[in-house]
Amino acid sequence: MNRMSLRFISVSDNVGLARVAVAALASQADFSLQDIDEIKVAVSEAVSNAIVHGYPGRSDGEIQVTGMLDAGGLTVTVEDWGVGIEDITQARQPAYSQDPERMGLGFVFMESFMHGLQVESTPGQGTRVEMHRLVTISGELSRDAQ
Amino acid sequence: MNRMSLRFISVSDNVGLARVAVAALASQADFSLQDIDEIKVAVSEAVSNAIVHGYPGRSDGEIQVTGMLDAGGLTVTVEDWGVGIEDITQARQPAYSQDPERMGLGFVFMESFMHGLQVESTPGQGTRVEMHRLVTISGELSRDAQ
Amino acid sequence: MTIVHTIQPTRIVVAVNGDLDLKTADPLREALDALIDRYRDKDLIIDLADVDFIDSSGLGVILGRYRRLAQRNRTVSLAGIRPSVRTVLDLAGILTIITVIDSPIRKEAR
Amino acid sequence: MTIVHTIQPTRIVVAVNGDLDLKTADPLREALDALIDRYRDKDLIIDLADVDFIDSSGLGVILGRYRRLAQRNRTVSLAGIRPSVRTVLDLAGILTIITVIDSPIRKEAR
Ligand SMILES: Nc1ncnc2c1ncn2[C@@H]1O[C@H](COP(=O)(O)OP(=O)(O)O)[C@@H](O)[C@H]1O
Ligand SMILES: Nc1ncnc2c1ncn2[C@@H]1O[C@H](COP(=O)(O)OP(=O)(O)O)[C@@H](O)[C@H]1O
Repeated sequence: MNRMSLRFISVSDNVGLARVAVAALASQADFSLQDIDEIKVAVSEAVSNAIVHGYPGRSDGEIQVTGMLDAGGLTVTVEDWGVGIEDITQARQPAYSQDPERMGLGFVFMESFMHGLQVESTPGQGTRVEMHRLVTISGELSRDAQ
Repeated sequence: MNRMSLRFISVSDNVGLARVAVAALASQADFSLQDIDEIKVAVSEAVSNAIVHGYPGRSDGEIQVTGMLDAGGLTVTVEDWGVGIEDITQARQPAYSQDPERMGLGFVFMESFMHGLQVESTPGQGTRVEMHRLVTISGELSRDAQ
Repeated sequence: MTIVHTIQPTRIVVAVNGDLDLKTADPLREALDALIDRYRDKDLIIDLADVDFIDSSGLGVILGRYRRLAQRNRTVSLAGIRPSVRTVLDLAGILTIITVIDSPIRKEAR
Repeated sequence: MTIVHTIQPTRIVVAVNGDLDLKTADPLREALDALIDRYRDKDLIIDLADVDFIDSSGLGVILGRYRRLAQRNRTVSLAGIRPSVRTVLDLAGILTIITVIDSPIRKEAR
């Protein structure tokens, strides 16, 4: 019932910006604080990947994050127009990373903290990650008096 | 040295979203917490106007907020493609409002809390507000250890 | 936003928690008007200790309640104003017409 | 992010404040490595009581320091872990290899 789209450049400052914007959108639905913490981790991983892997050594790459809330929950997409991924299946393996400094846990976290993850990528053209998170209503229907 | 662009629909939930996103961007520069509080008020006024006046009775209007940080400070634009303003000079008068329920202080707050406000509008086509806030460095150069 | 009210012998104390903006203006206005209409001889105190943000939409609700009550010789006071909120109230000149209670309202309420 | 360190007889206690993510990974790594290299016989304790958010970039820094120190028979422990951070550390299996100190580190430090 609400949607937003956020565009920014590939600098690490913007990981926090993306987290905060998606969290503000998510807080309009019946997510618990823990749900929102977990959504923030997934967003942070996807945006960090776009910056680090999508645009290596570049700070002018465009990144777009969208969020959509409906009765089914929250859908987040993170898209870049960077180098793309050759082998998506391999990239999604736990502990696989092309960068020895990194842990290879980004996709694992996205999968664990969200309910459904799709990755599309074309080498040389870019990468698009779509993640969904269901609202699971526990206890009372509305959390506040609004 | 950084920029972002946020698009969302004309529902009142998104006023808070826009505030939070611009505040996250502003916090990357040397603004004090009070500066950021004031920037948030200006953003809130401009976005509320786009929702209430730009798209009266509509919840599907598109609104775009951009933020740009550079050495001169922060520039924020808020744009809608709604009804537009017939007489901008009149609209900017303190206490002028077309809506008896409102205070007519939106533009006054934007002017007071920012350093420079430009309003462009074409009836039937929409409105664009651009606001600037200078960074005024007081005391130490950097606030944290980052 | 959440609203908690306490009815005292001469006044209605309403503690607000959250941001006062376009989103919360309507529910706040309705909640305050319902209380004002129900307790017809009491003054209104709005406790803003848990309000971090207010803009002209939120101010409009406060000023509107002030006007409604003033017509009936009742008053509105504000308590617990934080610095970020004070800046906005100051600029709007509201503090010259609405009384501000500086002591913590919850203790005073005893 | 801010970092405050205290040197104790057998350990370096580093209190971190802020989000541990891609932005803060490099400065945090550099700060910790400088301390590790300077105090060559001490263990490292990272106090996360003021850390609300961590993702795999932040975890990478912690795990990297663990590996560096383990090679030299020195240890890394974590203190003050909040629930939001614990979820992430748990999922990564870090709590099975790195010691967690549950008591408040600032008191214990005396
Ligand atoms: N947006 C992207 N653009 C290009 N490559 C990517 C992108 N996202 C992920 N990858 C590839 O997938 C690998 C695994 O990603 P991930 O699980 O997040 O681990 P890490 O970020 O720690 O390397 C990366 O090392 C990289 O090769
Ligand atoms: N985005 C907009 N689209 C159309 N009209 C607008 C817009 N922004 C402002 N206006 C007009 O300018 C007037 C003054 O705006 P403002 O000072 O913010 O006061 P208020 O919002 O309280 O009416 C509004 O009443 C409206 O008529």
